[in-house]
Amino acid sequence: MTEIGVIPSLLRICLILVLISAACLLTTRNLSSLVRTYALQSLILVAIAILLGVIEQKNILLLIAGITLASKVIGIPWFITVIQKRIRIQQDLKFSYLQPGGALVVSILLILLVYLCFSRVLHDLVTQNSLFFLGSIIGVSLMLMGLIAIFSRQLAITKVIGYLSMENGVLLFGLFVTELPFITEFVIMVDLIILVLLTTILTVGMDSSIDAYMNRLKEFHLWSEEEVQA
Amino acid sequence: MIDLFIPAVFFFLIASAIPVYLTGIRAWQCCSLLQGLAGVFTVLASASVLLRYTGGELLSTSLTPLFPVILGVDRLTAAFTILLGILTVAVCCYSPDYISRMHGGRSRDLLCSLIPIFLAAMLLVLLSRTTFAFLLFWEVMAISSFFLVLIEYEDEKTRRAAFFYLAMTQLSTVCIFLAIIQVYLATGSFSFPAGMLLSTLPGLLAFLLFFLGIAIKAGVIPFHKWLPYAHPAASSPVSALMSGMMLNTALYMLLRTVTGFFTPDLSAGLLILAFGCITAVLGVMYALKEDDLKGLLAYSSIDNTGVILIGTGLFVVLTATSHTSIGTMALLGAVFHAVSHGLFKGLLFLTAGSVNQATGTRNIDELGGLLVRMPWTGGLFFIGVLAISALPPLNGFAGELLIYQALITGLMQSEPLMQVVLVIALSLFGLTGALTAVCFVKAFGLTFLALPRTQAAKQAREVPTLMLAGPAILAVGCILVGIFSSQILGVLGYPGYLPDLLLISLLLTGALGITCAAVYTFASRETRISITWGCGMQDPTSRMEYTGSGFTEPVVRIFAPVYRTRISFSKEYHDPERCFVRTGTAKIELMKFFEEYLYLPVARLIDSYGETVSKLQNGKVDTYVLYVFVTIVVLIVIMGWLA
Amino acid sequence: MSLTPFFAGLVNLGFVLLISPLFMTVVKKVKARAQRRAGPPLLQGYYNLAKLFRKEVVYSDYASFISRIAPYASLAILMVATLLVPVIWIPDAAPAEGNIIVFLYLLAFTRFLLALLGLDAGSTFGGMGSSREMSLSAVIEPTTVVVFAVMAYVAGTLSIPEMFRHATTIIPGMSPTALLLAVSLFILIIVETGRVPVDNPETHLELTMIHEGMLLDTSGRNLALFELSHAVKQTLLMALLINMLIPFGIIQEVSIVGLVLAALLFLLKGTALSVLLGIVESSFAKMRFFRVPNLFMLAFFFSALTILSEVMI
Amino acid sequence: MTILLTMLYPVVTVLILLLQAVQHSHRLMSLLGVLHSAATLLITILLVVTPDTWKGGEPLFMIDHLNLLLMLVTGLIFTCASIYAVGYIDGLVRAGELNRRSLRIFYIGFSLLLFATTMAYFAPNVAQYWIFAELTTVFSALLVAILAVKENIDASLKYIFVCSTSMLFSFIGVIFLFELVRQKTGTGSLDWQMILANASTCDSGMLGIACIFCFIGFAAKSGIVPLHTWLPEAHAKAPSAVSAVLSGAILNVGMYGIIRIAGIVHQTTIATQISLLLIIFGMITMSVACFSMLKQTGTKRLIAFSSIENMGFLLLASGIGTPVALFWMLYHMMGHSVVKAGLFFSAGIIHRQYKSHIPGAEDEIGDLFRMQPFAAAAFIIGSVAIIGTPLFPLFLSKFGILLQAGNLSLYIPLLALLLFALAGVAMFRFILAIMGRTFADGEAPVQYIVPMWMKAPVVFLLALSVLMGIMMVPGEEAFFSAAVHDIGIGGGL
Repeated sequence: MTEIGVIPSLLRICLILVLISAACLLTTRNLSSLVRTYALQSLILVAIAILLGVIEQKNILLLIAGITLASKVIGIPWFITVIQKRIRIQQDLKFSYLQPGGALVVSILLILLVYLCFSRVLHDLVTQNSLFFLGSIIGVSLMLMGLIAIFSRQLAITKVIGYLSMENGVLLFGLFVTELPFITEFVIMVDLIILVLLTTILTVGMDSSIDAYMNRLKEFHLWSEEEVQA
Repeated sequence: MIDLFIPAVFFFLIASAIPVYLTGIRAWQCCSLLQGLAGVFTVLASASVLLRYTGGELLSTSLTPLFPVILGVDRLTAAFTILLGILTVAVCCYSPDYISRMHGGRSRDLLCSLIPIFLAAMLLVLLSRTTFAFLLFWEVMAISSFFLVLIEYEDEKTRRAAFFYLAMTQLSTVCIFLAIIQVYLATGSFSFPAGMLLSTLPGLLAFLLFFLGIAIKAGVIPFHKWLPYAHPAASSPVSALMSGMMLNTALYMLLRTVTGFFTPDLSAGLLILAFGCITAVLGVMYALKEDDLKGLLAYSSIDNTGVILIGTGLFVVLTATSHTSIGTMALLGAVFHAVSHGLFKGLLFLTAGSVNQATGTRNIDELGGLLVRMPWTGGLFFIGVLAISALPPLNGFAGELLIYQALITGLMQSEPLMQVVLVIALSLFGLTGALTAVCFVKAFGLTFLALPRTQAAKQAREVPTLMLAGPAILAVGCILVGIFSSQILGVLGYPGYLPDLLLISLLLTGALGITCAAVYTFASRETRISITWGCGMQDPTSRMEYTGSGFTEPVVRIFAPVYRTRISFSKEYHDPERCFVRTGTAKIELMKFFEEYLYLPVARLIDSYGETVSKLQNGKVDTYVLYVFVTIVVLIVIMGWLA
Repeated sequence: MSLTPFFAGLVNLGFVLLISPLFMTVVKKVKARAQRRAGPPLLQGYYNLAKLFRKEVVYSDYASFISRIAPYASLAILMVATLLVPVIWIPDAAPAEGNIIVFLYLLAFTRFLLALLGLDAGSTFGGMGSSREMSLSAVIEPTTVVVFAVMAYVAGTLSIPEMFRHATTIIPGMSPTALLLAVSLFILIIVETGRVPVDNPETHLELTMIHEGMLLDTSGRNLALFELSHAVKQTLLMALLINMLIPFGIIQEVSIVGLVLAALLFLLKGTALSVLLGIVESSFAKMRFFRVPNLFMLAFFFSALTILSEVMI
Repeated sequence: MTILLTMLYPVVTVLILLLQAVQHSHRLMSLLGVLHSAATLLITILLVVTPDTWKGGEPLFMIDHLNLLLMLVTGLIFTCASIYAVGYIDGLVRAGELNRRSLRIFYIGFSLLLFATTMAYFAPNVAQYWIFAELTTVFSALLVAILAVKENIDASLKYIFVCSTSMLFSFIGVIFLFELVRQKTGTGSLDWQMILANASTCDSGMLGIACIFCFIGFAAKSGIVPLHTWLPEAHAKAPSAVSAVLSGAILNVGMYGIIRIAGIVHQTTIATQISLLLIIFGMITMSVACFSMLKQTGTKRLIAFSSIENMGFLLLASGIGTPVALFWMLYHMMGHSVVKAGLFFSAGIIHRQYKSHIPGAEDEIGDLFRMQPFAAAAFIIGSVAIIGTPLFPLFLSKFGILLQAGNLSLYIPLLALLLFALAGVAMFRFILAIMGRTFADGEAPVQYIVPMWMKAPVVFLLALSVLMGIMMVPGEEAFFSAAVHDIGIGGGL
């Protein structure tokens, strides 16, 4: 990979921006802003894809950028806003295990940890400061932050978005390994199916979140009194 | 003649298949018939092996390429298979009528089909010549006996007994499995090892694990607690087989480990001897306090296991200190006692089963006066009681006499330190013998003699003849084996070990004849029937008779530290100065030492672990994803640390 | 098989049956003398037996075959036991190799039958008698076994005739083993025959009678048989003590003169021992039932001490 | 000839999917399901019987002894499950638990699940395997949630979240593998054989990362302890035809991945550390599963935990890594799937009989032997088989594996045996508890007549397991050792 002064530094900026967007995902409470940050994150991803395509003159990367733009920046956010209107819930206030502040501290530590471990293991790659090494660290830490988002937020929708940001992490890592295009396509397609399945279950089965559904069910429970006391 | 074993096994399997399709008394009878045939085959085959000094390899197949299953027989196996054959014939005469009088619908067919499987498994355990085959049939025996105990599953006590039994057999299988792994690693093959040294670590480990596994199954004291629950819970033919034969298969394996697998080692011998003495004494003491007839018999099986262990331990100690001739006498004593124990214990359990069916209860304090109402069962029980209390002409005495002689001659010829050990063993052995006599005077006296204590005992009727034929076979076996014991040993190639009991029994009958004739001719012949002399009491009722606990109260009082009896009494007084007692209660309860201090704490510990671990699964999505997160972080750290 | 063992057995049996009631009455006479009363004539034992044999037997209405068979069986067993213990003449081929353990278990057999008889009548006293008898026998058993083991150890063999033959060869000096053996055997006789410190043979008081309790319901010829077997048992145990420690006079080769002489000598020694027994009975009070095991511990200590002394010294 | 066979399979699947989409009579849909799984089983048997045809290697499918073996088991379990489903789903619909609308979704999902599993096994490269493994998660989650009751949706959500998040991490592992092969041969490729060939020479650090990340995903798929939490809930709440398939076939997909990875790792220097890791995970899984079995009150949850325990034991065997251990590991996988499916079917019958009307409450089982003698007997025989008593296959494999474990150190067999004993005790503690309970004469539920469709597979599976336990078909042993050779361990017996 040849060193062209401005593009790699631009690339590094985009990677940092991705991490920032992941941090925002962890902290925002309002649902619509959550969806917007996710769309933003996908947009940065598209930018990275284009930059990489320019660096390595591989038009396949541009194709990937287009597909991600279509699906992740426009398609999925639109779909989620539609679902959100049906459920009519705006706020996701409750957190379990990790408050937003705690989540951020943990994610910083995680990034450091991932860097340390990967540098110990891939010591020869570090010296050439190859993009692959950088991509792997950012990708893995993005996934871990997505995982934190899943288990620290109680609303099912936020969990789904956490899952999608994890998926973005994989996509990011995939981009850096250029000869792997068609497989990432498959991955995108699989995740789209999962997303659709997930959200349909959500809208049919319950509206806001799993626990909310439980206690709503309890108030006007007809036949089993003892469950109401429990 | 040897190859009659394999058809016997097939007959067992066919017999077990019949009750699955047919049902009702017809099925049970022809199933028992086949079983009896298989038993006869086994007896013939093992007799031929015993007489011709030649064992031989029967059948060699392999379940999978790696695990050979070789069956073979030699004279030690033949001694135990002949016992198995006789017990099978006796049980199959006894069980059809017994099962038909039992309540419980289809479970009776299941019982009838499981008994032959249990017998076949035991036969194959005795015949197996590779460690894998032994473990395979050992587990089949364990599982089939578990289901046999579980036949009357409606009763809560049976279920708890079966569960306790399963837990202990699983533990025993773990020990035996580990021992076999150890042996495989040491020798590299599945055939029985020969002469492993106990000085090397694998040898010592293998021996200890074998001994532990067998101790659990044979009911050696610290591990015995399942036996007094499991054996009475099973139906009588099953408990006769379990007590008579299953304990012996475990002890057979101990004998094989001691004679074949390992070179005799002094410390191992002392270990076995110590366990034997403790089991013998404590076994009979716990038997004394039991009021349930079958519970009493179960504890006395533990006591007899202890006696056989003393014999085996003696053999190892004496051969280790190079007194091989006395050693073989001790070994003969152990084998002879094991076989005779199988006979008379089977007899006692079968007759106890008839008593249980005739009166509906097993509690000694609710029986009494059955000898007059059930003369045949009473007579057979009497022969069993004579045999188990080791009274001269019968087979119990021959076994114990061999062990006594080995102990005393060993005492004469060994060096001082060993003499102290042998004296202690001798005195404990004597104590066990006497306490067994007390226990079985109580068992026979209070169940069969004097006045019936309850209405049920009053209306007891004699059981049908077939239910007498089974125990009768065993009784005849006991008598013949006892009287011709020294001849049998002579024929087997060990003359002169036993005094000639045949001559003594002839003299006994002769003396009896002379006394009866003399008294008949010279003394008066009038007899008169009237009420018992009660120092002037008018009509003595059954409430004035001695009860079970009353009979053994002196022994319980003398050996109080062993029983840890807790005597508690409370008094309320009329007046503040506490002079006139208004009411009060006094209670003697025997504390179940092993259960409360060994088994329950362990069970509670495992339960609490189960509790904490199952909290892991608390049903919330977030926690599950948190587990995923934590594992991934840990793995990344490990990966980093690995490189 | 020459006739000597058969002939020796007959002589032995006849002699023991003849003299055993005598020893019983000697003991009664000595106790009476100690209480300054005349005491029964020496042949009182035989008169009692004769009277009882002529009386009718009364059975309880729910007694089983045990009550009918037990008396004959117990005497038969003891007659076989006498064959094992040569009293006056040790034949070269003993009838049943006189194994000491067989002898021990024959005694146990009689006790077993007696206990069952006690229970058979269904009376409280019979129950109490057999319960106490069996408990005491259970506690004394280890001691008896060790005493017999000591005898075997000293003589180097298990068969009783060989023991007596060995005893005749060594000079009966006052060696510690002989002394200790004598004391333990003496305690054994007291316990087995139910003498005072352990059990009171004469009384009919429920609390004190153990051996009598079991026989409470027997009468007529059954009671006679039991009395006779009780006497034979005592004689056999005394013979063990006598022939083990003071064996002179016992003959090895058969001759009429020798037999008569040996018989007289044994009669003398037996009476001396019975007198000693009587003196011991009258000088002790009956022990409380639950303190009797301590006495047995003493006997056990003596017998264990004999082995240690034999080994150490 | 194999090209014909392998092409035939996708065509058959598409045909059946179309037919099922258009059908609306329930009986026809279920028969089509049976037809589809029977066709798969038939094709696999044909392939097994004619080994020389597929030796040459295929463009679209990679066929070798290992995945044929697993396909055999999967085909068998799916056929039995679809036959069982004919009766079971009928009962569900009649009981009103499953509305007619979602019936079609169920059958299509069922066939798609079978198709995805087959493609996962025959996948020539890792990515394709990963994608189809991910698809099996999706379809089985759909089947779990089919009853549209709150707990089922809850369970399937947990299933999706736990599994797919971990599978994403294994995709990272796949990317690392791709990078590895690219460094070695210039053009990266993800074929199993290619990776296996180059594994010995490439940089061990990178391979370490790749394997650990892959292990995370596949461990979640096969219920290894820290990631097992979805398994008891999904199996307990799913209809028992589905939970039998889940336990019998889908867990093996995850274990197949782990075996392949273990084979690759075995060539390199870090094999000892990774196998130590596998053994530790295996031990933790077995202990957690056994101890939590002690406190179970639901039949299906108990059986689910016993699956986790057996998966832990398989992991332990793969950790040991000697050819004999792997031989018996494959044998254990087959035995376990067969017995577990039979166990789940009988538990399903018991569940149909004692379904409690309060949602979420355990079903109160009483008078078991009077009302459902067949199911009770099958359940007891199944549980006897699952804890590894002789005359059943699990005893042989338990014996074989623990003998090899003895070489490493005696503590492993000691702990494993104690845990197996504990599992046996827990299993029978549960059985004895339900055996004892009886209903007051009034409120015993109405007797559920078990249709023939549901009994046949149970009898067939238990008979097959006894047959497997007693003797081995002549060619079987050679086939197994060839499969072990394909994994890359080599050496055979």
